[in-house]
Amino acid sequence: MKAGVPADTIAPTRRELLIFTIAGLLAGCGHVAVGAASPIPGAAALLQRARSGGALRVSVLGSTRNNFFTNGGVELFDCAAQGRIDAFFLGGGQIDGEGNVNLVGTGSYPSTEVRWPGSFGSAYLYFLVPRVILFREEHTRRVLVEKVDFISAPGTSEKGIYRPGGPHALLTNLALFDYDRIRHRFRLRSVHPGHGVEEVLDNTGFAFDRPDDVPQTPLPDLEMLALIRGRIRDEIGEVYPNFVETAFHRGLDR
Amino acid sequence: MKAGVPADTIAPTRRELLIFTIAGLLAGCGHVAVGAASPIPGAAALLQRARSGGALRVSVLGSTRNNFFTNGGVELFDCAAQGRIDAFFLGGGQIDGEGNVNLVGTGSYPSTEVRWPGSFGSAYLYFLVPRVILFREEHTRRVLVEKVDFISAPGTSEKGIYRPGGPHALLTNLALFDYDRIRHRFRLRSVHPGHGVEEVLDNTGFAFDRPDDVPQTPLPDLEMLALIRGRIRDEIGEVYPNFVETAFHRGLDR
Amino acid sequence: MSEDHIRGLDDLAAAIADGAKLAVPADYSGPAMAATRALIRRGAKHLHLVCVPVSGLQAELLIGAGAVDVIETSAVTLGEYGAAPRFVDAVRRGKITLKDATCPAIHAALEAAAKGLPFMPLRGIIGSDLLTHRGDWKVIENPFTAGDPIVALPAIRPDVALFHAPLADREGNVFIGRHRELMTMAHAARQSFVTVEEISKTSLFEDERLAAGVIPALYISAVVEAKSGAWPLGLWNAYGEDKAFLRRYVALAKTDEGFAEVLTRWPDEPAMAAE
Amino acid sequence: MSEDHIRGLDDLAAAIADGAKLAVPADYSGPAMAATRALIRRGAKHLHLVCVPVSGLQAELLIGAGAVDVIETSAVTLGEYGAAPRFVDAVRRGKITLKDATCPAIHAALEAAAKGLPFMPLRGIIGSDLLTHRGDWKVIENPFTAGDPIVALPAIRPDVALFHAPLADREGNVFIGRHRELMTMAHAARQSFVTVEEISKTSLFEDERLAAGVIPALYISAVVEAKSGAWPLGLWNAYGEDKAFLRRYVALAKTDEGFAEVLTRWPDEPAMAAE
Repeated sequence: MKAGVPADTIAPTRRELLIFTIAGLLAGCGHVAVGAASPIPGAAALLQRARSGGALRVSVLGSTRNNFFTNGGVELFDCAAQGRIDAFFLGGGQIDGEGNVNLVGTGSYPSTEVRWPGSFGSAYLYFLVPRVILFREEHTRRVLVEKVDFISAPGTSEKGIYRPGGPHALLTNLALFDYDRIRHRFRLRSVHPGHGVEEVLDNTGFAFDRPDDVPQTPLPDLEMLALIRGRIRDEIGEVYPNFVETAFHRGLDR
Repeated sequence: MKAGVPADTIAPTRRELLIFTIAGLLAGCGHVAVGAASPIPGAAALLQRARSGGALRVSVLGSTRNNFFTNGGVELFDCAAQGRIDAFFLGGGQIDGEGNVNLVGTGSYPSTEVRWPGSFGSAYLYFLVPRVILFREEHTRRVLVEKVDFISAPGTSEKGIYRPGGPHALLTNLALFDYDRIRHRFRLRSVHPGHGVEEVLDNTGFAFDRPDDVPQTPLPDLEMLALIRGRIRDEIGEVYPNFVETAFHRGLDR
Repeated sequence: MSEDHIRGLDDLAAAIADGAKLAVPADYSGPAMAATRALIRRGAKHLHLVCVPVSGLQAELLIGAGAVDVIETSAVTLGEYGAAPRFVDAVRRGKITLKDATCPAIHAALEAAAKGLPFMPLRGIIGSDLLTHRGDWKVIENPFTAGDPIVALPAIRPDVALFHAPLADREGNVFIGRHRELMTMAHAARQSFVTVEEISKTSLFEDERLAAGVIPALYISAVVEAKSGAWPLGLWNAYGEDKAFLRRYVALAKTDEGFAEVLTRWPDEPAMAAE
Repeated sequence: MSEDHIRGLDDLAAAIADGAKLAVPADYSGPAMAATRALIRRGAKHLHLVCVPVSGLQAELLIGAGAVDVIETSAVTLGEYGAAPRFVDAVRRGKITLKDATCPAIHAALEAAAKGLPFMPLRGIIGSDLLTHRGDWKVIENPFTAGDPIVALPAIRPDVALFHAPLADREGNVFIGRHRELMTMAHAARQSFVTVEEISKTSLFEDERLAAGVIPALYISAVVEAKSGAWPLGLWNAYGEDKAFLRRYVALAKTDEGFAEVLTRWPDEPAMAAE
């Protein structure tokens, strides 16, 4: 199936669109790191590497072929602090309108009603990586809240706090937002094909800015689709074999 | 020559006595580290290892066979701070009666009249290694001064300064001193065979304590001499091939 | 190796005292699962678990078995198998004291201990609720720039570091390759207990290429051979995780009864997986 | 590798700007002597030399050639060949600014830079005259224990780290084995220039045993092949120092004239040694 389906006959899957959209957010980066359990960002970084002709360096945690760190678990963090990582990805059980991220749980800490795994490196990397892309497929008022219950990592910092990094964009199944670091707010950039601004408003718990006319999120062209379904599928399949079975176009059995 | 000379017919060389004496100062240690350009302390540590039946661990910088550090140049210092090094050796262009060590130079810093290499790790290891043995072959008023011109590493610290380590003994070509950490003074323990207390007094620039009867520094017995001239000569020869040509008994061509 | 009397997993589990501050690696970086089962068998209690910098099944099992009082971690998750049910349950019921952290903070606090330092500064964190709840973390001024606050983390000195590795030699030198956080753990901890797939008859220092990835015996208290010692988790470059077991575990461990069944039926050998 | 235009030693020397803060390893840990000769040939000036943590012939030559304004080091010595005559002379005449340090302080300050930290605490030092003369070192209070002063060292971030290693690959990955201080240098410095004995046609990451001792290309700006690139010094596990040359050097360099002769006669290839 991998290379047999002519790309020009088949529309992109939802995840192929996400991969393509994230890749666009990485334009101009020199080095992108991808954390654990991040198949879509990983595929996107590998796509952008392919588009850059190899100029973009990609470090995929968990990969053998695309992980060149040799100083243990601390190297990702040291590397970021040295200014050698241009982009990273964070998710969030909750994300609020100021870009605060909650990876810990809902309700009153420590005996949270819902407990998520924990903050991982967010409380550090969000400060140090220039372009942090918030990525969460689920776009609901449960996830995109007015105010997070627990700040794993704050979206903004007071003056005087060392913070070369921070949120750059937020991507969900419905839409793409830019983050405005002056106004500390998200601004809707585009809505994905098949969805509308009203749907985004209905499902977002925080207020955000938007232009009068909200564009549609651009779709990958045929060349990109072929690249995603061929080489990128192979490359990310090394780390996420189960993911590539479902995320990419599979022809008639889709 | 290595094993051919019967040990029982030949008196120890000066350096063999020093090796034997230092080994005695290492009794009870679990791990001894030996820095660069330290053949006599290195031989002594290896001798004590042999005497301990291998219970003493020895790390000789510059050695391939007896250096198991794998974390680069910082490991010696980290290891000391962890409390995993029981004894270390320091020399000194000047050493004074309080145990201060000068490895920088004489006269007014920075344009010192005589400039020595520099302080190396002394300003750190002297604080952290419990048993620091000061070792300098030359015993003159030029070296053993009342007050050093530059303190590379202080012999004592004020209360409240973190200092699990410090001077333990001072060994020269003439004599062995213990260091009294309460009184911050050296105390003559023994004078080497062939030398006397007056000679020590004449050649020492600082005041020190001494018992009414000063013993002679014990000589290695026949078994020890054989060990030094055999196995230890081989082991230290890995790192210091030139040294073993001159330091050990060489028979008639001595 | 200082603890020559430790010959098997039960000796090793006995040498980890109740109440010990126990450092363990992430599930993907050499978890000593066979030793963990031995710890549970001996009924270990009151452990202060330090996860470097996160954990999964290992923390989950120890928590479920009631062996953990305090957990210091940046996350507990079973990854693609989902949330760690006994961890989540223990949090909800307030059965364990949480010291929620962020990955580089745990690395930094261990490095402080490895350097014999009382603390390590670290960027970031300020404004995170982690800081609000970590009474042991402080904000200090950068001594070199006025008006530049920075977090100071107290050193974490584990009583014991426990992990599994592919290879050791008879002197106690342990190969960890690029998994350098295991070296930091061993430098930081008072004692390190290691299980390995294989014990080499020749010194790991004989091959200089190998030597770069070796923790010297100086830092290792005991090595015990344990074939498949990371099972049901995987070991880098050796074997993968036992997917069937893990799926089954997650389903069973949703209830107290189900977890009790896991503990009861879990044999010393990886036989449950073969059912 | 970011600097693809660097193909030879002279390109490399040209890329190290006058006034650069230049980090070099100890003479026994991979000194890039061929590159150092190229630096002297191009008439480099005003260097701020950071010796990690000491230096010998490399600092000596650069100082003698008038390339160094400032030297930060824990020692300069030619070891068993004696004192470094040009260094000693420059100190006596006040021709260089000394930043005398102690070995772990240089390691710690580089580690601070490698971690993006403004400073690193370090035990010891208090009461040493080093501290008296290092206006850039401060004594702070341990934030966790009252009345416990500790030294804070500002980060050293070199503009360039320069060293010689046995092996690299074509992507710029460099094998340094157990010489881990070279990795810290590369992490800390803005750019790292490396000369090597040999460039492998296959990736150093293909052999997981080798990978543990590799600095990834991410940190390396340029690699230049230079056979016997550490001559007249030695390279670990490869070749020893040129004893005859070094004895002769020490004798010659006692005078300005003798040192000028060394510089004039020193060829690009190690031919002087063969005389």
